[in-house]
Amino acid sequence: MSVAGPVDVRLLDAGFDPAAVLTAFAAAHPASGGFVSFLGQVRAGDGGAAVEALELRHYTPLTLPAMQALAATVMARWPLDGLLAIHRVGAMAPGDPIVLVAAAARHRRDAFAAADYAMDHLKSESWFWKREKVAGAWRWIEPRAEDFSDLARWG
Amino acid sequence: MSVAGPVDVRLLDAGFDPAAVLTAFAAAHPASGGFVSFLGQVRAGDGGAAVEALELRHYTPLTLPAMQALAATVMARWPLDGLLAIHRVGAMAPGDPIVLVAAAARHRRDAFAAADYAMDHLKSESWFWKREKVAGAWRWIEPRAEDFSDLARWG
Amino acid sequence: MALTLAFLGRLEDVAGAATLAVPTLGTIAAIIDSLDPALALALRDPRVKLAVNGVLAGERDDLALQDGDEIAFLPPVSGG
Amino acid sequence: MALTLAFLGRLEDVAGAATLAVPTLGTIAAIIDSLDPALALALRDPRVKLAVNGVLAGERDDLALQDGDEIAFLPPVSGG
Repeated sequence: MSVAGPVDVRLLDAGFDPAAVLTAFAAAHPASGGFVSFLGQVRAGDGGAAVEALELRHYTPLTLPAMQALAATVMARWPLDGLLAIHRVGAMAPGDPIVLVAAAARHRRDAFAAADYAMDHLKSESWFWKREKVAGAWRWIEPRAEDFSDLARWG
Repeated sequence: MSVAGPVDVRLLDAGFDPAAVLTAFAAAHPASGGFVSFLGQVRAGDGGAAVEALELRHYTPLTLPAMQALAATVMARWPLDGLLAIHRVGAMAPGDPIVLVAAAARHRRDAFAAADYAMDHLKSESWFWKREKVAGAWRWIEPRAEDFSDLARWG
Repeated sequence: MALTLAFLGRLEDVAGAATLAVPTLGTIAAIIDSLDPALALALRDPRVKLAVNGVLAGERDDLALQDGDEIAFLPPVSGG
Repeated sequence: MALTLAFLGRLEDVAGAATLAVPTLGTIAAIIDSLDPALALALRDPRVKLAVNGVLAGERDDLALQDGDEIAFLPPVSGG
């Protein structure tokens, strides 16, 4: 899977291979010494709380444009060589990748901060709605207070 | 490349495939929702400062045991499902992976903090000595002031 | 002609459909009043945001609407 | 019998070798004094740490040394 330019933002309705994407991302930025990535995958869950399936919905006119705007903000805030943000929509099973964010930078701290910031904002400000199937029943996931406190860290 | 238990620390004298390692790491921790990784690779460098080769030396009685002790500290400090730390030694070329750290956790913030902490300590406190070949001449790399200020963040 | 209402997230369950075609009443308030009371209540949750033709709308009750517009009701997000 | 001195990082360049066998003098200070002055100076850099038989040594001049011991001189690290 090739990487498109310094900023690569994608909304995918089918599965993807995070390892292949990261390999391509690292290869696309040979001048970068450090790559920080976050991968979110569907949690297997425990016993009675086992997640059988997860679905993410989006709103076409808003979701991808907002991700692109977030990526532009991140690129402007830290000196990065590249930024990658891939988000799944649709139905997923435990173990499936949901989101992959990666930042390439000369300096490690910039890559960590950029990936961290991007994830905080993807989690709490992006146009996704998530529902999980547990014990045969679907339930919509509400935003967590933690997501807002994570966001508040960035001022 | 399989992953050995919750804590997997390796010192390698030959190249490795970060993507394959991360795939195995994610698969080994199905209950984790979030994975943060840092990959450091040999920078290509620019023009006259182009790095032709890099060598990392270690001291066998200290280097791997100290990495294992660091991993134990990180596991004790954050609620993680798994921690991976792989460090190359020997001769490397531009583009080669040098270090890979990955943390698996239920909660994203724990994975970010753990990987960040592990890298700060690997950079500034681990028993590695690095030299680079630039314009045909080898030079030893001195620690950077930045490495110590990064470390001071953790109190 | 008519307006299209789009219900995101859990609002789709309340509405019983992802989209709904309604007559072109002049304001959002009038449209919401014309709906099933349970749905109207859910749409009036102050956390629900609106987009008209894909653009977030700041004020909700006094937008001027035209035939063919799509009004999306966006409950709090829960992504990633 | 003798002691082995191990020189890490740039100290290897100064010493001209990764390891050096030296007679078992009683203390680190005596051993360093017996070496080439340029090497002795580099080893006395306060940032250089010592390990004896793979264990970091806090005090540098008054260690009791025995035949077969390995003394490693560790300059500031620069890893990752």
